[in-house]
Amino acid sequence: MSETKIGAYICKGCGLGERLDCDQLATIAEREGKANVVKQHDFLCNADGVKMIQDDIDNDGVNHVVICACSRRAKTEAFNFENVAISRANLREGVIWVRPDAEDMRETTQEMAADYVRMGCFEAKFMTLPASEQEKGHNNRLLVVGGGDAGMTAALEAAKAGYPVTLVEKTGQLGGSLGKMWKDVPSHAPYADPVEPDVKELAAQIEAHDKITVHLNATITKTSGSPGQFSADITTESGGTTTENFGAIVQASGAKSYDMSKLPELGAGKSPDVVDQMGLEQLAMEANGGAIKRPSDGKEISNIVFVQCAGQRSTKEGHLPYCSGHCCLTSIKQAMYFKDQNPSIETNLIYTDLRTPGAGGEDFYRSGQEKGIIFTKGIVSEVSSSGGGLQVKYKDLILDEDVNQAADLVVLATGMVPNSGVDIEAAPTEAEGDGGNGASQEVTVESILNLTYRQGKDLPHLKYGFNDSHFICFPYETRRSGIYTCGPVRRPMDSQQAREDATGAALKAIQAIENAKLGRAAHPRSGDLSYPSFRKEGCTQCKRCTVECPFGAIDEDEERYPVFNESRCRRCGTCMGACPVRVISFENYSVDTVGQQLKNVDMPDEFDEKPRILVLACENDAYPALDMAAMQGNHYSQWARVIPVRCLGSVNTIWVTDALNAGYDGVVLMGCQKGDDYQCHFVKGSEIAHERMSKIDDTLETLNLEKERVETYEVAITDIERAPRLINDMAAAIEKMGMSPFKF
Amino acid sequence: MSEVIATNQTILVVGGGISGVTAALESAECGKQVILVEKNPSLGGRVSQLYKYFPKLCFPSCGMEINLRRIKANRNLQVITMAEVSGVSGEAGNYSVSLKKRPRYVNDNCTACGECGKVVEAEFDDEYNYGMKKRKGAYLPFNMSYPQRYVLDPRIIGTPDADKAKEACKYDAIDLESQEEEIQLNVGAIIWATGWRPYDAAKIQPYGYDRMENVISSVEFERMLDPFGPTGGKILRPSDGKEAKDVAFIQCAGSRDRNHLRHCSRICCMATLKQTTYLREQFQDDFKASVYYIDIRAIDRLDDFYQKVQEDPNVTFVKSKVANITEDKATGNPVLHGVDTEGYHRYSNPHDLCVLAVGMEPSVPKDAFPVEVKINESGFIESNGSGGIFAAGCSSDALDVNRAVQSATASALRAIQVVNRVAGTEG
Amino acid sequence: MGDYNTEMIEKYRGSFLNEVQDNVEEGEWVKMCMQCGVCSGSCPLGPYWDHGPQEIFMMIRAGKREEVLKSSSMWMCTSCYNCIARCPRELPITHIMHGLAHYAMRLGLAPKEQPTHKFSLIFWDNLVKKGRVNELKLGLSLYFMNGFVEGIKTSFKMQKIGLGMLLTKRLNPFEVIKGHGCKDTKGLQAILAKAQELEAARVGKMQG
Amino acid sequence: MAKKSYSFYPGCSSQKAASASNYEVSVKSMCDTLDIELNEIPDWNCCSASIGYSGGGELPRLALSARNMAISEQAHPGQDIVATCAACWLSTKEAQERFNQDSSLMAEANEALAAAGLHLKNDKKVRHMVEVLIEDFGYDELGKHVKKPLEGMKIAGYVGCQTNRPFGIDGESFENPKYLDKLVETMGAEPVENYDKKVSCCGGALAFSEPEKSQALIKDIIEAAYDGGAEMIVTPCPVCQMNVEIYQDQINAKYGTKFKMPTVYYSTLMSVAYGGSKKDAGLDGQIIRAKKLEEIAAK
Repeated sequence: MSETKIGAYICKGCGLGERLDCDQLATIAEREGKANVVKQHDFLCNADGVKMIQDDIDNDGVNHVVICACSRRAKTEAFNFENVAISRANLREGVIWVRPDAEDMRETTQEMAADYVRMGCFEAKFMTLPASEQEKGHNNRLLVVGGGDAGMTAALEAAKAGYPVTLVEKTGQLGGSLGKMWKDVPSHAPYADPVEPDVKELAAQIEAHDKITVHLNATITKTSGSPGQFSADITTESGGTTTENFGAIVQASGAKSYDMSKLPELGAGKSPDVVDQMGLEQLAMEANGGAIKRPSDGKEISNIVFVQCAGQRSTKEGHLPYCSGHCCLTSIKQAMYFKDQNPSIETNLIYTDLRTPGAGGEDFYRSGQEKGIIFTKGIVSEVSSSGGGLQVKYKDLILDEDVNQAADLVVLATGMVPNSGVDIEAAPTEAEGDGGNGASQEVTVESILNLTYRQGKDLPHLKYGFNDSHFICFPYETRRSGIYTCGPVRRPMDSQQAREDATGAALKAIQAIENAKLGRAAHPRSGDLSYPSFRKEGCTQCKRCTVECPFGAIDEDEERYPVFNESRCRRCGTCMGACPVRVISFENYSVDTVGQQLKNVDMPDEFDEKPRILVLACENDAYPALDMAAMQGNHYSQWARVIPVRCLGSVNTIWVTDALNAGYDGVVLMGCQKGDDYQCHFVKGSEIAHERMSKIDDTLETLNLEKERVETYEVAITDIERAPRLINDMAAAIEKMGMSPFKF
Repeated sequence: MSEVIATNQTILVVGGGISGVTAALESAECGKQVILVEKNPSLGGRVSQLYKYFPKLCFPSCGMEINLRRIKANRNLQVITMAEVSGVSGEAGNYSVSLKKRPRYVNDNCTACGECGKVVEAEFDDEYNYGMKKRKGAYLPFNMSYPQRYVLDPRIIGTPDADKAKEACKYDAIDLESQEEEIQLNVGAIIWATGWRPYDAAKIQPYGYDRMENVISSVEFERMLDPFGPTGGKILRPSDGKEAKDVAFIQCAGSRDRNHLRHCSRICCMATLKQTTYLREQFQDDFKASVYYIDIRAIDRLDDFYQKVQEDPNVTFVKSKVANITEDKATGNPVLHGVDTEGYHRYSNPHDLCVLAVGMEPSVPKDAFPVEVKINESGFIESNGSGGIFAAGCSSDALDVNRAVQSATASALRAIQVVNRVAGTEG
Repeated sequence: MGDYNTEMIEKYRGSFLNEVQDNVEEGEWVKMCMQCGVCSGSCPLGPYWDHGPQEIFMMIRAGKREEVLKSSSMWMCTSCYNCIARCPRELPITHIMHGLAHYAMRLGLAPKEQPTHKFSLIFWDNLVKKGRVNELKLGLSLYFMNGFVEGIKTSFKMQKIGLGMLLTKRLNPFEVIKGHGCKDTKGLQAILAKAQELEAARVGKMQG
Repeated sequence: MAKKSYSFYPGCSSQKAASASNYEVSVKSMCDTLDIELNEIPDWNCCSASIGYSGGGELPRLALSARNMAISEQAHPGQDIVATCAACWLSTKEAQERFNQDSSLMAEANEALAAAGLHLKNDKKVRHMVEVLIEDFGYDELGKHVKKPLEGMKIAGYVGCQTNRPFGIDGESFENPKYLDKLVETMGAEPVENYDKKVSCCGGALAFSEPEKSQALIKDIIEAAYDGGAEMIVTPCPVCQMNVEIYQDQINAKYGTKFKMPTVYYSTLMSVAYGGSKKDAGLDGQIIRAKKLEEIAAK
């Protein structure tokens, strides 16, 4: 890019002209901000104003634009110039809307505006236009791991969109769990009877599809690379390994049935006539449409009890704390196997909450009732065999009495356990430790993907071993860019949901491929072309960046230097915040773009009694909250200087120490909620920042400053009244503590 | 919104709620041309009227901010607000669509400075607050409205208020002459994401929503928690503005009921469990919540949220469909009558406030759908994959936000399959 | 009647639900109940039922034959139709209750001393005889249905009302002798006889 | 308006010298004013109300209604069946519905009817008198005939059960039907707004067999009327009328109340408002005299 030419444009609209001395601001932009072109406009965002700027870009070589007008969140489309670095000095929401329009306030309000103009100019000066030059991955083949209902659907849907797919299935055939079922729950009206599972149909389509390659009896023994350029070793049972390249990966490794031998009280293992749902499917398969016979003696079955939530929704040791979602519908379906065969067979389904949601669910429930399935709200305490039959002991919650019912067969709805591979975040001790039923299977888990990533072999688990996203609004958020999970490995679900989920995951995989081609970041900074670069000379191989990256985007080379995988990077800047020697930066967001802003705030000397408060606010939550406070006319201290940051995780403690050294009287950091229900959209950023800041006290001590001068808060986007209050609290605290001695 | 560029490789998304916005963004971020049509003046839809999401108790506006940033940053995506689909013809890969666009009377010169709102006097029921509050005749629908542009209520057009607004605007952003527009589009695929509306609680006669002030709907309860909402964020009962600390929640209010909605609306149980946490948030230990239910449907991982609420000693669960509600004339308390079916115990319980967990009614024009699609008895579109029209979110089934977004993402791929076929980009 | 009962027990060994489906008016609806309890909660005499409709439905599924058929609950139905109006599953509950009462009566299990049971029988006989209800006879027989002494007491209690009705010509003492009625009582009785026969046959068919 | 003719099913209680004979008297005078011709179904029989179920099974009970409908079809072709008694209307309308739903039931009914040489086509509308007034005339038309507006009277419209559930009148809500209030208003009186026992049950036939339980219900109904400031209750149903009117002394004795609430039929009000005499309106049939109405009638 040619030499930097800064154009600063000052808007006089929305009352800026009346409230501020714009000529003075122009002078500041020119003299202090070193802007090469400075212009004022009555109404900068209208066609004429925008044209004025575009002309300077086209004819005058302006390549760094400073918009001194409203918040970066407003009029974004109007000020969206291509191929130039843009910074926004927020004079409206950041200054005149948060300050009273009073004569005696004019001076401080003007100072605020002046500082933002300076800050804007220096931010722009130290920005370079992101030109994603890293060598991009162009591979557009999908790897789908798992050949069950979800995996097959993902493969087919992607192929239908024109993308080649390699499908890897561990067993000898496609179909997964659903393939082992006699019938499926209907996914379209009428929701009345069990239907043929679609797996055979899907398998046939897959075999017929020229874009899909299938590897049976195969697993993934090594995965490396990044979106657009993954490389995976596919190893077959026989031991042969082929290495293939992929653009993106969909993990549909499914779930297994809960180990019912943990439920002896419910007769599991004690009698062959106590089966789990998959066990019943097997009996149905064997009966092949004929009467289902009793395992123990092949006798006709005339009386079946279905026990819902067996070992589920329970905090008991070794039980599943969650609900597996599909079991109610599945048991109804299975009871229908019998009722459709012979209506006189008694089927009693014992439940605590019958969970058949949606349009289809409730219809299917009604259909079950029409077929004569008996539904009993109750809790089963014991299943025992007695004289050739079974005895089910349960409490009928409606009739409020204990019941002993004889049964030929008992079906336990035991739920599912995800095949999510190694829990890379579990403390290794835990894995073996607590010698418990729960952990026992974790000891022997094999990895699904065998990632070569610095942070571990598999995708991080969210909860209960499921690979789900933590975000309500973004169910496909992944902490391993380009790798998406779907189906029961993600969350307990039935086949209909799994197919829908798989289709979504395929879309995200395709999107990752398209993004990689252009070097674009994925959500939440969609389209961001910048990427982190680092000065190897300065690096001390401290590994903080590789450890802290919430997305495991950074590996290490032989010499322990970080290796950035750009297309895995989500541009949150946590690495930048982590780096003690400040060698990591982005073109348009760096230690300097922020550092220079806070350095170039005009710092009055101690006796002016004009403190300065540096506010570093998360651009997605705290900053909008302050904007909306401004829209609502909530005022805050004229001493505040607010700088939006990509994520609090990107805040390098050097900024705080620099600020304090430069004479700021207080620093307020605003990030998102951390902890289990974290709201940080870069997952760990806020948490890491809080961690770092907890250590800042030492720094303050060495400077011997009160530690109240630095505060770190969790601020939500809805804290429209609270966010300004936090700033004012700091102003008040400073008033008590007095000015910082570090002013020159 | 003068010229709209669209080809038979364009994807049209109908509905600007979280499902529509997601479908539009996911397609656009795959490099597709997308047009997003919303009938209201702002994107955001139903979720923008919620206080928190279950089970994380995080704020919908947080996700909306991210999505708005994605929209602003994406050049493949055009947003058209205040417009509705009036006709569709053609087939997959080649639909011609006509839109009716209502006048906003405010052009994109608007800087949202708010001067017009200050001078206009006329006030109307605020749709965003389900009419629990008034708003000006010139208004920004809500804090995070996108586009961030004011709207003039058509009812002030031709009144002095309209002229006042026009005078107040320094940027001549107000155009009182603007008329309804007809927009013709050619698109390849259509994603239908028109979402849902809360079931009309007044139709559930035994609960007297239309006769008793202190019987409200669950969506109205959500609005109470908004600091800028009708009660300034306080849980107050309508009759006397007194704090409602003893609140009854009635599940399946209109759902799972052949007299109303035959389907289970899925979200209501979790929504109620979530709302009990609002009470604890506001009154700490000084509250009582009673949940009257048939089955608590806290599906899959969400069940642990149910378990957490069950541990709250101030929340009780009664397995009972409330028979009817009467009003205690003296106190204004709604009195719930029914039978706790677990052991058959009859009750007549007075509460400060009763919240009806109203069901989800799909906003799908069942009998007037512009083109042939399969709609099931409950009014949801059963997108069978054929053709070029795909339902997303709550047009396809009663879904929570998370599932609606999954469904929207899936629908994006289905639409892309169609336009890719058109583009012949296979292979 | 008693033997009919044992016959039924034989036929439906184990499944009271099936027995109800086959033999009770609208009985096939019982299995559709989802135990929400809105019926029990809506019943004006609810507090006097040993078991509300929803509970009765669960008892039927649980095979509590005696308890259900011998209970006085169904006889508490005032036919107000609240339950039908509110049932989310559209069960014709009022009719099922009448049906159960009738079936209990046929099996000889209905509580002998249950006043509504008696009144209902008297009412039916009363109308079958003449095709129309003769209120005075109905009233008198009603007062005496609990035996003579009780009857005297009741009629004394009701005397004032009776008198009022008399004075306002809403009760005619001569009815005891003359009274209302259809002309074609023969025809009517023939119709009812045939209907009874057909119903019995239908029930038989279902069992066979 | 031209004369309107209907096939009329009076029902047992409306017979001469029966409990609701005064109802039929007032209906007659109301119909004269409105030029309604009521042709009584020849030799009609009892509907078994909702109480015959112990002795009579489903089919026999349906057969009773079938006979009435069949005779009506013969005698009054093309005329809707109109009942003034709620129970009669309900039983007949329900029978009609069951026959429509279940053709085998219909066949059986006809087999039974055949025993008396009758046959049912089931092609008639079965209506309550109130439906006729509202649907075939409408409140405005009904208002036109008012000669003596019932000014200054406040009346509680007690709808009760069987004209309301399960079918309802004029598509109104089960919980808060307004048609009686509208009729009251049309006749120039003031209805009691939100009369909260409007659709509560009076015990129906159980007033005989379970007097204490029923009277407890009746007490609430009357009390609520007083609370609403009513000086009179109006109803569309003979059983309601009787139960609410005749037990007031016993209730007073038991609960120490001082009830003396006249309870009349909508037709009583209309007959008086239309200028009918005390006798025309069947007011002499009131056990608790409706003095205010008598005064107006005497004017």
